[in-house]
Amino acid sequence: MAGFDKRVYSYEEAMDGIESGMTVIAGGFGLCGIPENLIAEIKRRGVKDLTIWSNNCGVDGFGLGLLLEDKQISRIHASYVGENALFEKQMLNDEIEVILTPQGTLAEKMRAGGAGIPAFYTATGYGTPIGEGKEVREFNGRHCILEESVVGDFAIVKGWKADRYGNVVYRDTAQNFNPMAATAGKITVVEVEEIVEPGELKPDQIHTPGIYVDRLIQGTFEKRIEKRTVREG
Amino acid sequence: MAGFDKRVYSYEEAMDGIESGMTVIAGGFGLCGIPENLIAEIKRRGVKDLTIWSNNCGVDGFGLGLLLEDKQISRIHASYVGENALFEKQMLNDEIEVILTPQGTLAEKMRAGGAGIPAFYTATGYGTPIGEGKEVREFNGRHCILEESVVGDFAIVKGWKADRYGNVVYRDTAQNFNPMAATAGKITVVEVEEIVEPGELKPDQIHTPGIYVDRLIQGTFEKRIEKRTVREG
Amino acid sequence: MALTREQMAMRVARELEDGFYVNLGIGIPTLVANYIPDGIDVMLQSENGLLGMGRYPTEAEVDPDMINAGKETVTARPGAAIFSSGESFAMIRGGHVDLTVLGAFEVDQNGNIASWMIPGKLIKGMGGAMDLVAGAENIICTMTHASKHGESKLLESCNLPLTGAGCINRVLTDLAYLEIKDGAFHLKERAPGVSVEEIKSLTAGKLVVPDHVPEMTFEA
Amino acid sequence: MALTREQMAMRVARELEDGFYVNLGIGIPTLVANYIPDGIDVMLQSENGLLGMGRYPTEAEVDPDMINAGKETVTARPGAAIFSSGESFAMIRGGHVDLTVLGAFEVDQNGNIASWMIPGKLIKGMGGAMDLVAGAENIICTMTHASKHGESKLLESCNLPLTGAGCINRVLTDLAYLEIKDGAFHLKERAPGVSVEEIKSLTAGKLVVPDHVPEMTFEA
Repeated sequence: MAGFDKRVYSYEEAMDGIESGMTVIAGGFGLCGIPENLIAEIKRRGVKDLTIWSNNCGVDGFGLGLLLEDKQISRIHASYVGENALFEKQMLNDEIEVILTPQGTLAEKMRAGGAGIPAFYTATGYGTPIGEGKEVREFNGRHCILEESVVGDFAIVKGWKADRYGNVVYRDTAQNFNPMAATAGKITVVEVEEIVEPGELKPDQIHTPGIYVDRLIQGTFEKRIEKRTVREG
Repeated sequence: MAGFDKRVYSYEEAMDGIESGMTVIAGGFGLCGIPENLIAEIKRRGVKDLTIWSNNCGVDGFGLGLLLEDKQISRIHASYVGENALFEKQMLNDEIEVILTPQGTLAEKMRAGGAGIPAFYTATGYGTPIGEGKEVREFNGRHCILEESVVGDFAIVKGWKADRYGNVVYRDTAQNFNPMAATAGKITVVEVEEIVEPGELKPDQIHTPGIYVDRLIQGTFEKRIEKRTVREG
Repeated sequence: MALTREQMAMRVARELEDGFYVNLGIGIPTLVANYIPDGIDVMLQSENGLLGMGRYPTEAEVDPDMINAGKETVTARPGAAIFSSGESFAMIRGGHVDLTVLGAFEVDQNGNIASWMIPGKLIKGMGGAMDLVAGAENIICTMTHASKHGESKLLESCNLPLTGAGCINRVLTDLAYLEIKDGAFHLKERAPGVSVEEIKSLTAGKLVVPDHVPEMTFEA
Repeated sequence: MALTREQMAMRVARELEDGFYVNLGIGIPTLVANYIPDGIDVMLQSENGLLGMGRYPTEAEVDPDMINAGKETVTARPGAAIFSSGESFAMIRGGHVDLTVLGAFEVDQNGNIASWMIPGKLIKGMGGAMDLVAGAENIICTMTHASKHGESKLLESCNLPLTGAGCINRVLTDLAYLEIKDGAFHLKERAPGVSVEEIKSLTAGKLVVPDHVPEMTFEA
């Protein structure tokens, strides 16, 4: 009896079923709270022509940047794509299509996708290149544009702790896009640092309820720091 | 220096500025997690012609039901209005206007209002009386209706613990509509069972960040139970 | 013999699969929780913000902060999650609940359901029903096949104001288990001792009857 | 004398009020945090999901799970709240942040701002800037008044693709502090030793100059 035990025991199993041409929604902000090992597994599999939804695209050689090395990404919806020389090169050569999306709209598109809201209006982007070609409507005297939501074939998520039912808790600012991504995958895969027994997480303190989670794997993480800023202390 | 200290020390101060004709968004589901004392203060003040947004309207003599006694509510947006004889009477006599709203749409209207989303599409209510007169649009083969969001003059909220900055944690299913309501008030007033020092609540475990909270008061609560169901134990 | 309420709940419970997240409406649907088959684990979702609803509390466990969508005091099972109404309906609207069971006044051959409003009678509200029927892909309606006066509730087209349009795919009545597809009710099973003819006579909507209609069986 | 970056940050900091929730962009806006006036408490919002950003960590405190929107390692002050990007932008889009300070390439007399894209140059993305300018009611732009070649950045109409339309109401340049309203820049203060004439000559958009334009003062 499997019941609600979402655990899998290999990254191969975790990403089973991912194919070229699929849409993948990824949690993470910069290199913080990214599903490192799930990304590495996608690289290992060599699937191509992926459409990625993620705030950033990692850096050269780490995070989603890894998927650029073998040109696995055809299209990316992101708010910021700096800090990545290979990315710039592929963008300038039209080897990758970049759909720049305001950060809040990106988060809301994922949240809405998971929540069964197919589209919403927002003032963000009105009057800018982002609003071009989109329906404009005025609400309470403000011009807003219509934005559609997204659901991915896969969502890949990095949590801190989870129970085996897939109830997930994030740690500090490693939360970022992960809770929204987790709701928006047809198959949602979560990797965490620790798996605990059901009942160990306080029910009213769970960030991502297990209903959203299809597969859960415990991993070890490099957690690379992008900008180490310190004070004398 | 007041800084971020949101505490007030009387219910009179907590509801200062509420006037007849205003819109009030209330947390709570049934009698669970309702801002009992803030409601009682609204009753005491005798303001009239209120527009209420709340899932229910309490029961006779408790919760929002109190505001029916002196006919303080002109209009209510709610998903369920049973369990209340006085309410039924006022509804049948056209003394109160009831805008029945699907429960999820009601929650989403509050959440969207607080989040600066003026309107969203949902399949909920399409083809029913709720969809009448609303714009219909098809997304991914499904008919959806356009629903507008709400912002109230006041939001009244019941929390469990808060720090004086107004960071709030809810307890168990007393959470319900409270987090959405908290975001959707021009003035958001939260009453809690306990006020703790800043730093005592874990930052990544806060349900309602203090930025949404204008006033905070510590109270004592009756917490009436609507349907006491027990098993032999 | 028409099914009892308990038998209806038992029959619905056979549709449960291991690992299903299930929302049970008030009435007969609630009883389904009592008949979950051995070896099957389901997680009950309550739309006020509880995933993993447990048993009723003992007197000592009663907690006013712990209720279900029917406003009854409940408990949470280990591994439950509790969240806001906004999150709860994100789950429901987003199609994450595997099965919804709810009652109805009428359903029709196109999957429309009317369950919340009888014009001229007092309206108490739809609660979460409209969200549930719009969000779930897998819905079972439990209802009596006909009124006490013998008027069918399985119609060509609902007469009452709808709760949702084109969203119901399965109906369990006290007389039969039916699937709705391609604009018709498809008779799948009949209650013990109930004839196909009786079901035909009490079904106003288009009914498709296969050559063999198995009889439901219930252990004593 | 044109203001230094530090002086610009100091001048902006005077706009802070006790109890303000503030979002500071990258560059000069970030420096504002160093000049918060005595007796005033502000809470810094970082759009990756942190309300109550603290100082940079000591070496011992560095935590890869604790960064700001500039991806720098940071700390949280006591009473901070940490949440998802969705919640963070709900806050921003919903107008709950009291003041946003951000840089720009150009602003114009109608409050339009261009800050994220120079056609022909590499585009790195708008990050959260479009959400911030659309959501905040109170925005200060910090920028140099003109390019190194003497071309004004305070225009009749922005030339570059916009970040937001009609959303900027205050600009602090290295030469002046101005308000934008009714389709014009209103000169409020000038940098020490900078003449009204110089400001006029470097402002391409419509400029309204009152009889007296006070000079900013900075303590040594």
